[in-house]
Amino acid sequence: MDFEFIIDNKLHKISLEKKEDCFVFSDGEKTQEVNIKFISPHVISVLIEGRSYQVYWARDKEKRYLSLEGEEIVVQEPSASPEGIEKREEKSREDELKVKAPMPGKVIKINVSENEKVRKNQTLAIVEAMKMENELKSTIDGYVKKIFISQGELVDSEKPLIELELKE
Amino acid sequence: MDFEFIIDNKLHKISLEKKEDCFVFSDGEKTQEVNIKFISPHVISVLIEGRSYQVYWARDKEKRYLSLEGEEIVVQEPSASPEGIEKREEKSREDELKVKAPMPGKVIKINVSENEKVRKNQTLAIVEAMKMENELKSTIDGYVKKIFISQGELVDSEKPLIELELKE
Amino acid sequence: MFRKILIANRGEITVRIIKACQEMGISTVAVYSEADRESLHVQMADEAVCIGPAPAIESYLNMERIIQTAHQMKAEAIHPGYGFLAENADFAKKCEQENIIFIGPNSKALKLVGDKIRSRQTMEKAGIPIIPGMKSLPQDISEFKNEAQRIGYPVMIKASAGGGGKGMRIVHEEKELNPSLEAGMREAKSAFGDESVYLEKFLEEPRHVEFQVLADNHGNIVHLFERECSIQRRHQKIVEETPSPALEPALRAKMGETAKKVIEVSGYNNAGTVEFLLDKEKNFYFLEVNARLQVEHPVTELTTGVDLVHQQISIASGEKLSFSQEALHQKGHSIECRIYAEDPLNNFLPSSGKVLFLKEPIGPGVRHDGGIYSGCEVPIYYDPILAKLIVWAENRELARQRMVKALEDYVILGIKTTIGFLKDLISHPQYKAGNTTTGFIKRHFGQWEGKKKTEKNLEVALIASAFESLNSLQPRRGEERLAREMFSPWQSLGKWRIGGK
Amino acid sequence: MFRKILIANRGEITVRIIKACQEMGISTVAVYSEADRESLHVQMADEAVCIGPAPAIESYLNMERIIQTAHQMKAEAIHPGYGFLAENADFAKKCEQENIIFIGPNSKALKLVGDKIRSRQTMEKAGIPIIPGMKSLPQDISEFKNEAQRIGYPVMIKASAGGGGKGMRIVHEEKELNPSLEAGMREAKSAFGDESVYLEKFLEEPRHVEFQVLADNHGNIVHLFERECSIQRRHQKIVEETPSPALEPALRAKMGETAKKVIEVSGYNNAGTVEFLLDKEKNFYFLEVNARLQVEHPVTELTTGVDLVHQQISIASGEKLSFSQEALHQKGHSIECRIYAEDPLNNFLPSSGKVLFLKEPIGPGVRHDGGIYSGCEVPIYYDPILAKLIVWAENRELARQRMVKALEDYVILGIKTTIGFLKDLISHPQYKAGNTTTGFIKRHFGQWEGKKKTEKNLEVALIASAFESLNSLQPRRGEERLAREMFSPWQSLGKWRIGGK
Repeated sequence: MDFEFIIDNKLHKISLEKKEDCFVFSDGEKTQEVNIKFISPHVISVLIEGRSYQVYWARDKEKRYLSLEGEEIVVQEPSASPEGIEKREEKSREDELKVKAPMPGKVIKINVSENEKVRKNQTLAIVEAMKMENELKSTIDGYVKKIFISQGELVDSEKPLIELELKE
Repeated sequence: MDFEFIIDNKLHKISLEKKEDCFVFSDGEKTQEVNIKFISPHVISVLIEGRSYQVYWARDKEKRYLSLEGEEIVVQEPSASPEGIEKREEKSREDELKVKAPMPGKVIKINVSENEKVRKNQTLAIVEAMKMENELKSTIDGYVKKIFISQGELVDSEKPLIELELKE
Repeated sequence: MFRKILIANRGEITVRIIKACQEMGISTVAVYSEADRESLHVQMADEAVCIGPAPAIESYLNMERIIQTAHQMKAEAIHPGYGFLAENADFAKKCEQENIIFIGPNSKALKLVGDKIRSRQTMEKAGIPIIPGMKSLPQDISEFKNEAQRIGYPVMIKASAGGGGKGMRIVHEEKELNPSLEAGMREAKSAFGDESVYLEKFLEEPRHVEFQVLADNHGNIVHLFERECSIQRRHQKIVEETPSPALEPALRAKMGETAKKVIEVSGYNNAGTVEFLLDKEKNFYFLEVNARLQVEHPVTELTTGVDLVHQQISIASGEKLSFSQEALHQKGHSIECRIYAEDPLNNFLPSSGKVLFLKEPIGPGVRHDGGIYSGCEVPIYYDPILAKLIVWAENRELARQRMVKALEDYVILGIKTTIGFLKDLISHPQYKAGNTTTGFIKRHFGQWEGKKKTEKNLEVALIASAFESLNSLQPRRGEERLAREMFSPWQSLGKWRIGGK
Repeated sequence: MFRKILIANRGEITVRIIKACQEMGISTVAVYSEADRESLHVQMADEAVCIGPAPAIESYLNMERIIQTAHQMKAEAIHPGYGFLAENADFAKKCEQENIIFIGPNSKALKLVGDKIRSRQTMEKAGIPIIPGMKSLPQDISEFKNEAQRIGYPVMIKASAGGGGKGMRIVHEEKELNPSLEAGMREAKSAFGDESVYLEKFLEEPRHVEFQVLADNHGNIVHLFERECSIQRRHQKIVEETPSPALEPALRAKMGETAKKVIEVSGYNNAGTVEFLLDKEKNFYFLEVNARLQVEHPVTELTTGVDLVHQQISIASGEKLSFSQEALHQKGHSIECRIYAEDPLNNFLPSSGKVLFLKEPIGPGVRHDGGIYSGCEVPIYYDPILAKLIVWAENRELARQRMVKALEDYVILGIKTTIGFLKDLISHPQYKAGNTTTGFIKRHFGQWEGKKKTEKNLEVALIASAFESLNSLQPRRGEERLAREMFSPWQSLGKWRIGGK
């Protein structure tokens, strides 16, 4: 069966087929036999040419978190994200103008007001989480278009808190 | 909801009902509120009158294995065993005449033959598992009625290996 | 000895204290906020009482409620852990008034050492070397400006009431002074409920060397040698070790005696830590007393064989120290790494959420003091420390290698942690060489971008993902049964075959 | 130093050795039988090769196959662990011939100490005290009868080729002699591939005290003090500790020197253990040399700070011992409990099957050397040891309390284990008092029936079962979705509400 996975924004196309007691893996260039077992719900054991890999994995929504040999690898499926990778990149340029909280927390200070002129790296607001203050900084030279939050509000990391506008 | 459980061959009838944020437990004599949470698939946290219990549990067929405060408790449901408790006790007297392997293993020696007279505690056969020899001993003074096994055979712990007969 | 102790804290330190109590045959009462019903400390304690909503100020910092709970549960003593109320002299005093034993120093000593300004005055008077800086708490914001000019930039803003890097700011030039003061005061207020800050001369790249001290209620004081805690980020220690690569026996003895003098002068009892800065010329300056059990206490335990929590409890119950200074020796080497829920690739932003899977490293010479489990939620409300990984080995290099391996064996999936960063740090040639100063992170890890993934690991990740997809695709044609079986612990997952075989 | 080592074993000891290799930067090759594809050692090693079917004789005892695998994988050395080929002089010799380093003694010394009869002769000649008994291997079954009469009943039948209680039988009167010989020989054959047995005088209730020794390839020999292993069942050690409550410094020194002499006389190198019996009058008798890493080696590691597996590997690679006898000291106290898959309530019958859930105890001073995980299968083919729980504390009583607590924290569900039995044993007043002899179990635990369950725990078990039933009943009306969610790690199980809320 063919699979597509995204790791670090790079698309990988591979295939894995069952063959008797083992599996056959191909990445388009080379093909090899691998021995794979579910060891327990969060552990997969992979043997390739005698090499033994213990893969820990867990899933959160569309993301697979894997850990092997002390290295963490996040694997996503292209179908899981509504847009393709290219589209997402376009979108991220748009997103740049929307300032989001880096993590869920509490807004403890808003340093700007709507329509105010801002410089790149200027502090727009301060969000506190886990007792650490984190400054939200402007990504551009421009203007504050809209402020969606108020001081003391608990915010998530998904929604934009402040929207910016490029200087014309 | 009412429940029946068997622990150490004793039947317990209890009820547990959801009530707002907690549960109400009754064993027929007393009734009390308890706070219960699934902490992870194998851990249940129980708070009763401020006392905190961390209950580890797992299931194997009809048996629930629980561990709390370092004590292991096996809980069964009456419906899970085809006969009631009393019937099972009757049956166990019958079972006494059927000699079973105490654990899965390999028959390495059979010391008796069919129709042979045996004394209580006489060694009937030897089964090896995990490098330990275990002697199967006669539970009665009587005769060997039937031998179901042969030397070298791998045996399970469920089926009778030798059947005995009481001396008349 | 006590029959029952309430622990006014959460997380790994509460778990650590509960274990010590269990070994000593003492019952434990956990308190928890509404966000912590499912926390490990609640499950492990003998009794557990909810003391309020998630924000610490309404729960773990709620003195009245905690004292009332201690009375209600008939706890004879309160162990405050670290952070929260641990260095709050008012709380210690309230306990004394309410006839509850506070497992820590007496409130008078706590008040003295907790007031960084007053303690600096006291120490200077006693002939203990201190860093140039403010000797009284400023009345006016302009005093900061004058003092900074007097001692010269860079200067350090520090919270008078606390430690742990909270409220600290380095100021390199005058125009940074006001915003840094504001932020420092806000943080201090939020962390300790007291916004007082003061200024000190900022020493360039010193080592941070502290001495663990135990003082019983009968005037006996011993030190348990040093811990070097120079590896810091945002003035927060992240790696600690003992012995310090920088100390020779003579200097160690001298600093140890100075630490004992600090404790004596302060009228301090129970466990405490005397912090020093050590400059390049090996001059040392008294910094402050940390009047609590330290996060990094395990490295001292592993090298001296003394259980500091047992000692804290014994001392609080009135027992005399059972050993003298001469009986104490350092053996081998110990290193601790603090595991934080932070994203090292994104400016160390805190990372809350669900720990989807945890595998704690275990093995000879490896200790893991943790407050988490597979499936737990890491709330946004509290300090992002998840656990501490501590190793011991015969010498520093063996301990270092063991730590590298233990970090590699450590799996936390679902939230960002500092594990990968720490592995690189411990593997760094300058760490290996023992060249550790407070500037270490900035100098060597200012631009850390993580390791490039190896090709082979990428390939195995793809294979495992495809394998797992094959299995999760199966359910689309028989989904319910298979999903149920996968969950069912009584299914032999290991023997589970793919492809309908 | 080696680049790559093959470990010819399975279970906890293989995991232990892999960890040591990883710390030392050495690659590891695991070998496994068809029953062990999913075993922990296969997952942890860098490379893993299947060497045959489940029965040990066709896999873990298959010398040719193992040596061939070492060549194929380019391993320079083989670590045999304990059991299997660890004390097989033929195997050691084959390794020598094949230019593979056997991590253990040279084959000549191994042959000598492995032959219990010849080593008794050698030791007697060298003036080492030995127990009365056979000095040559009997040619005829009647010799056993004569020898038993000469030294007087009770006598002990012992396997010439092995240790670990396998093949051992105590014979109290003549009519028991023949059946016991038969059983002993069968067990010896099955365990070591050699049915030779011999007789020794059986001492009543002695203590079993052994000394750990290290000898490099350059003639340097040190001992690392004693381990007391008196608590035995079926001649199998189950609890070990150090220091022994029975030794005074002078006796310890004398026995230690004797142990070194045994090693010297045998021309022995690498790690070994010299076993003694100590009678009530504190006379000691040489018993045998265990020519391998012992199951109980961790208690020595925790009290001396020396990593014995590291030492084994260093010595095998030709390095000199880096410390002298004078540099070695015992610190604190350590106890080990062996965790077996056996049912203490049913005559300690082995219990194979699936470990449905495992929670390893962790905490300060607690070490767990295990070969199992949640979900693993315990096969019927091999020794029933699952893991070892080891604690260290400042003194014996603190270590004992820590062990009791660690055993309480230890959860293995699904198969029978000795955990509950061990907890009662460690809690016994006579164990607390240090009155440990080889008759301890028979005397105090002959009729062990387990503890009566406390009423409260029964009640909580019922509540938890009912709660779990409520949850598993839910699926009857929506079974698939819920079962799937329960398995799904990304579902917030913690926040999961009951009753459709």
